[in-house]
Amino acid sequence: MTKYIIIGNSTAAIGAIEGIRSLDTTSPITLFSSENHHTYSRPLISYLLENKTTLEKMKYRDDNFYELNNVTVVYEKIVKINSDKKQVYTEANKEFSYDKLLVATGSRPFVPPTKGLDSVKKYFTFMSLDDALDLEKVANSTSKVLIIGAGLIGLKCAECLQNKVNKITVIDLADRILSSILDKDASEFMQKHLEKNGINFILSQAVTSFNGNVAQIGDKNVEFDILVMAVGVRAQTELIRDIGGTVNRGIYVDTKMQTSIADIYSAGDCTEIYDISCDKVRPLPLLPNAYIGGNCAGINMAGGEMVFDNAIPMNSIGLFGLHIITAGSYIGDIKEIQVPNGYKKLFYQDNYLKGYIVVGEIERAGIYTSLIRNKTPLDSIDFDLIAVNPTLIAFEKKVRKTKLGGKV
Amino acid sequence: MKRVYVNEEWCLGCHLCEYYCTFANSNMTNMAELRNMIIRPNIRVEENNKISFAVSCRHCTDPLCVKSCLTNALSKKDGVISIDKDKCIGCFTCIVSCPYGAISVSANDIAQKCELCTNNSNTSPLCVQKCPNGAIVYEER
Amino acid sequence: MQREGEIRIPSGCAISAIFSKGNKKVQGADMIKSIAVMHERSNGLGGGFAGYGIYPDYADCYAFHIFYDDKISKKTCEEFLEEHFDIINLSKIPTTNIPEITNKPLIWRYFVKPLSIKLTDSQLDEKEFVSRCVFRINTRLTGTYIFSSGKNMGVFKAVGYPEDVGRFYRLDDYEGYSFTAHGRYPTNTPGWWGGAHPFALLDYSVVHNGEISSYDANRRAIEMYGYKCTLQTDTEVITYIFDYLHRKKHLTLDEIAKVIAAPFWQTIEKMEPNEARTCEYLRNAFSSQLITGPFSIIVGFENGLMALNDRLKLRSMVVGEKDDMVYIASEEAAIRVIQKDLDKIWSPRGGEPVILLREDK
Amino acid sequence: MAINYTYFNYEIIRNYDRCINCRVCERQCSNEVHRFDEEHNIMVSDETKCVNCQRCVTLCPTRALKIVKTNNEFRENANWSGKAIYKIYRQATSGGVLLSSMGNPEPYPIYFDKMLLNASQVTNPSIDPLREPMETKVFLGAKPTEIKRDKDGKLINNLSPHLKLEVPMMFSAMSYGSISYNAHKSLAMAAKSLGIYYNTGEGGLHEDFYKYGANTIVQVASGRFGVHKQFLDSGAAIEIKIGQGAKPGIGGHLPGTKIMGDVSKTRMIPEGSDAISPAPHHDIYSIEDLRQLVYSLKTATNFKKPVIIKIAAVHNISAICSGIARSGADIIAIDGFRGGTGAAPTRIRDNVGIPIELALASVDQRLRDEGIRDNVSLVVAGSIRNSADVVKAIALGADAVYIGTAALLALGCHLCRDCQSGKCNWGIATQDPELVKRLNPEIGYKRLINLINAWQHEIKEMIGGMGINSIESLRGNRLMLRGIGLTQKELDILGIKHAGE
Repeated sequence: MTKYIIIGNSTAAIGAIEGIRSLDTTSPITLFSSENHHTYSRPLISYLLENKTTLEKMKYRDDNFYELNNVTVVYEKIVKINSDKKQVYTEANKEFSYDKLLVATGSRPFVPPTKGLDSVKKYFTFMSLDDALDLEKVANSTSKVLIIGAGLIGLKCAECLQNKVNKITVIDLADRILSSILDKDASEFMQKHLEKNGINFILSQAVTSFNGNVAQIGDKNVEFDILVMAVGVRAQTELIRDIGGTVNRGIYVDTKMQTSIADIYSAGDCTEIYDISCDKVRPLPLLPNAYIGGNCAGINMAGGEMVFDNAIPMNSIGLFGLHIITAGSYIGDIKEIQVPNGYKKLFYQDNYLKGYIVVGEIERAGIYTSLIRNKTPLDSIDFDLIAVNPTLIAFEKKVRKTKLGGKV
Repeated sequence: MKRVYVNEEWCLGCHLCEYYCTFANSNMTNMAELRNMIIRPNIRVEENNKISFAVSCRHCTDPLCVKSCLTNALSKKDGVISIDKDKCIGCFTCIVSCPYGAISVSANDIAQKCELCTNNSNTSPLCVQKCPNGAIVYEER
Repeated sequence: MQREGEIRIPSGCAISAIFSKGNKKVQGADMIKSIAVMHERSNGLGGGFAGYGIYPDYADCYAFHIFYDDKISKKTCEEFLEEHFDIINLSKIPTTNIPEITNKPLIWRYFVKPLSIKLTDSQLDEKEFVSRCVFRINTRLTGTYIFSSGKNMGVFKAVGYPEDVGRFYRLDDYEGYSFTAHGRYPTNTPGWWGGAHPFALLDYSVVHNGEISSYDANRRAIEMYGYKCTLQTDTEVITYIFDYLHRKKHLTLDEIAKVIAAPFWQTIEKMEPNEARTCEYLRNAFSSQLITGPFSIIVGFENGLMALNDRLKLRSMVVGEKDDMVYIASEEAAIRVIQKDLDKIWSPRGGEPVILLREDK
Repeated sequence: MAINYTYFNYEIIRNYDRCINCRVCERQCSNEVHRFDEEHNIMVSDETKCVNCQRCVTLCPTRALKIVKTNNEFRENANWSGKAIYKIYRQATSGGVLLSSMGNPEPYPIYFDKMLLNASQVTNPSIDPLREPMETKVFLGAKPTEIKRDKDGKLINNLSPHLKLEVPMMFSAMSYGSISYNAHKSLAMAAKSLGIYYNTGEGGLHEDFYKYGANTIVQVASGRFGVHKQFLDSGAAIEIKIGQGAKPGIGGHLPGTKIMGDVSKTRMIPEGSDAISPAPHHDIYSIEDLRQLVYSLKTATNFKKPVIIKIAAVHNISAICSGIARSGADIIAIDGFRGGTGAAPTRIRDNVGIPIELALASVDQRLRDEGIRDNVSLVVAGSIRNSADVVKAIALGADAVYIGTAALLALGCHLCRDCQSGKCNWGIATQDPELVKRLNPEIGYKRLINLINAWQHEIKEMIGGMGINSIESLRGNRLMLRGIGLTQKELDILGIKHAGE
């Protein structure tokens, strides 16, 4: 009998529960959620505003999930851990003890300190369900929206507000949109597409100051009714940092998702993790990694043997009907493929595929992902063929045989 | 568990599997209704200088697509990975993660994949039943 | 209507036999009594008997029983016999005229020995010489038919019910170590004396009940070995097969059973290897002598008797024993009527031969 | 040539209400009959190339296709049929010998269809194969002339080498080269699991198939292709092919285009060179020469293997067979004039030889008359089309039959009779790897097994009905046959009575 405590109620937490229950079906699991919602899928908040989904469908697991998995949910925030006593404490200073603990606190929006920000009546972030619901309340056909940050969050936000509001302007310090996942050409391609759909961009600039509902950007002023801060996110690492656990840009974890402190595991956006595509340790705040990491942590917490050692960045994002798929890192040599009303670039270095960007024709792109993830030597496949068109024929006969004739 | 396996040695590249798959997953009563239709099968034939074989979902033991699914639309029950069309919002994270390229975009812009004909009126995968040369089989391995 | 021999005549029947392993004598009268019980199994179109050990005084002569249509036939035949044989004795076969037996031919009996010059000229063994002469006569000389040609044995047959035939031939006057009897039920025939059973060649005589499906396969095979199936009856072909396997190929009686009523392959597979090899050999080497279809036969020969059913036992046949006497018949009643208390009575399985030999021999 | 006299036989009817442009017809037609017209987005066809192999019809998922005989006609002429005229045009254009394949298709009498079988009623019982054992095992080979016993009287096995068949059917000679690797493999696998034999034909034996040797008859023909010690030793029996029913009196010709890779290796001739088997064996100009070859082959294999002589049914067949039966051969295989082939001059295929039924009847009787029927077993071939043909052949006197065309049909052949083109769409009579792969032996051999099993069931039913429970009691049992609509002469030759007699 092991007492499990999980701090957090999102993807990594669910992954952990399913991991634990795959080995230990009886021991009690207590889960702490700072948000007062059944577990839901964060990336869906923009779809919610577009009415492409509903609160019901947004649920990341069915209503009876906790019950089925015998999980006690406590809708309270954990503020402190005592790793010697093996206890955690709520704001109300209630104590709960654990044998194995998972910290899956995720990340929070980063709001850069800007002059006069306090003069803005209300600004929004776009991370949580509550954020989205608040935003929905105020947005109307006359609203002028200013979004700070042309990253995934900012643009998804822009997309979902587009039909609801009067005007949307997105500003970013970088010289291009989606700078974290696209290279220059790709972002230009994408920018054109977004502009066609009525999004305005101000790039290579920042808000120098706010004055009420006016933002000063360089020498001109931009009025707005709604301000959305989508500059980026920061891992929530305090709980571990406070008790002296190793923390950099995120909580440090080994390949078993264990922190530097005994019996404490961590997974999801709050961690940093080894990215094999560029062999650097860095936060990879992406849902698939959160689940896989959480699941791996759960299995190890329950005494199983599991490692998560092939994490890479993976993104699939659709904006105004145009799909982008990217994975890995954009380093090494480039192979660019011309595709009709789309875009494709492969990045490879010393015989391995490192990353790729595909815009438009996204089908079967996962085959590229697997090349990166499995570190497939490019000279073992027909790279020219696969570059043009992701296909299994590019692999050697014997590999094909196991892929298609073997149990996988 | 029984899975669909293909043997390129016997694949004739006739593409019949694609048409039968489309038919199986349509609600047509007569295959001729495929006339003048762009088909979107869950099994696709790959061809390159005289090599050909069909590819469909391998129903992996450790399915990345299910783990990556944003909405829990993809799930695995008794070894069969199925998709809840109602939940899928077409983010296509599954497409990024599937190493076989076995998940594709449906007519209404969400993900679609082979469910071994458990989701239609056929008793076993129609592509297997109709393969003229036993290149596609449905068996335990 | 075609005469027997010009057309194949299938027929059902009744058969019966009495055999003495020891020195006890078997009476012709008993044989009649037994076959008479099975009256219903015949239809009056043929009956007959074979008796063994009935001519002790002429034991070393071939006893030819011959039907003649007329005097001319008799004359020609006797000329032939004179040429090839030394005729020790000749006489009419004694008969009693009775209303039940009509239009009888001339019935003569000759006790003969092959002329040694002729025999040496022919470069054949004695029996082969005799059998060839018999075939010559039966096939070449019209109006003449040798229906019995063995040593110290004789066949008595006619158109009629067997019991009447017995009376007609005064069978009560004969005694020997073995008798067989036959009542015939041909499905279509004008009925001809020669066509009645037993059918005999040399000392082999066969009574048979059944209709064999392998007939033409057997016939065409046996005719290749110099036999002529002039009557086209099962009994005839069975007799020749028996003669071929026993006299010419020297197979043991047991081996003969394994040929004509061969064990099924599924049975052979279960046998111990040596026996299985023998059976496979016999089935391979003599595949054309396999007899299929229903039959129960009793084959008489010098000092012995063999009864056999087809391998599916599609015809009835029971065997009873009392001391050193053995009784065989289509129906048990036919045995009980002449021997009330039996030591033992049983029904042989299909293909399982009953082989009887005289002890002192 | 100014005028194209091409006169095509077929019309392809495509039901456009059903055609879904899946293009399977196009992809599967090696004759390039079908084509997708991008511009108008429809399938079109060029009928002149169609050989009516039915591949497209069979695979069309919506049954949108059918192939019909064209009703385009020359002016009516009872003497000069359209076919006759067309052939003239062809030869006037090509100057060549007309070639065709498979068996004689002309409307000569089929005697099997003029014979009826017997069944038991009342006087003896028919036997139910579902309840009683019903035996179909046969041995092929000479029967011993005398019985030998050891000192303690036990029988000595003095049987000459023989073949043991679980059913009286074998797959007749079809060479690797004339048919594909996969076709050969299917036959080999089927023969093995059925406990019967298949025949290499004159093409040697592919190294992969030596493992089926126990069920293989290796053939030695006039070209001696692929013949060597190991080849002879590998088989269960050796067949000397003198002639074949489809082309009696002439040799074989496998075009160089089919002599590629393994085929050339197996035949032991250079790639691309035509494989031409001479008309006669040039070491057999008379019966005594045959005897020599029989004994050289027997010596070469230590008298361990039965030798089969295969000949075409020709006019004086029974005299020839009586000679062969005295030549030391163990089995005679007679191939009737309907026998198939991979390629034969049309005029020869359609005009030379005699029907197998008559040949068999007279040979069997002749050998019996001469008392030498036991010297040999008789195997007959040349269009055994169903189990009833098998029963009739055995009742006439055959020990077993060879089936060729029927086996190919089981493998998918549709008798388009265009084998000589090498473009067989069914992967049978071709060496093109793309076409060969269309025949998956795993499927093919099961279909062959099904066919033989089905025939075996039917044979059991038929002989059971006759009251026979072992096939050897049927052999030569001509009373089980009656003729229908035959002349007295035909009846005499067949040695059977007319129905009603």
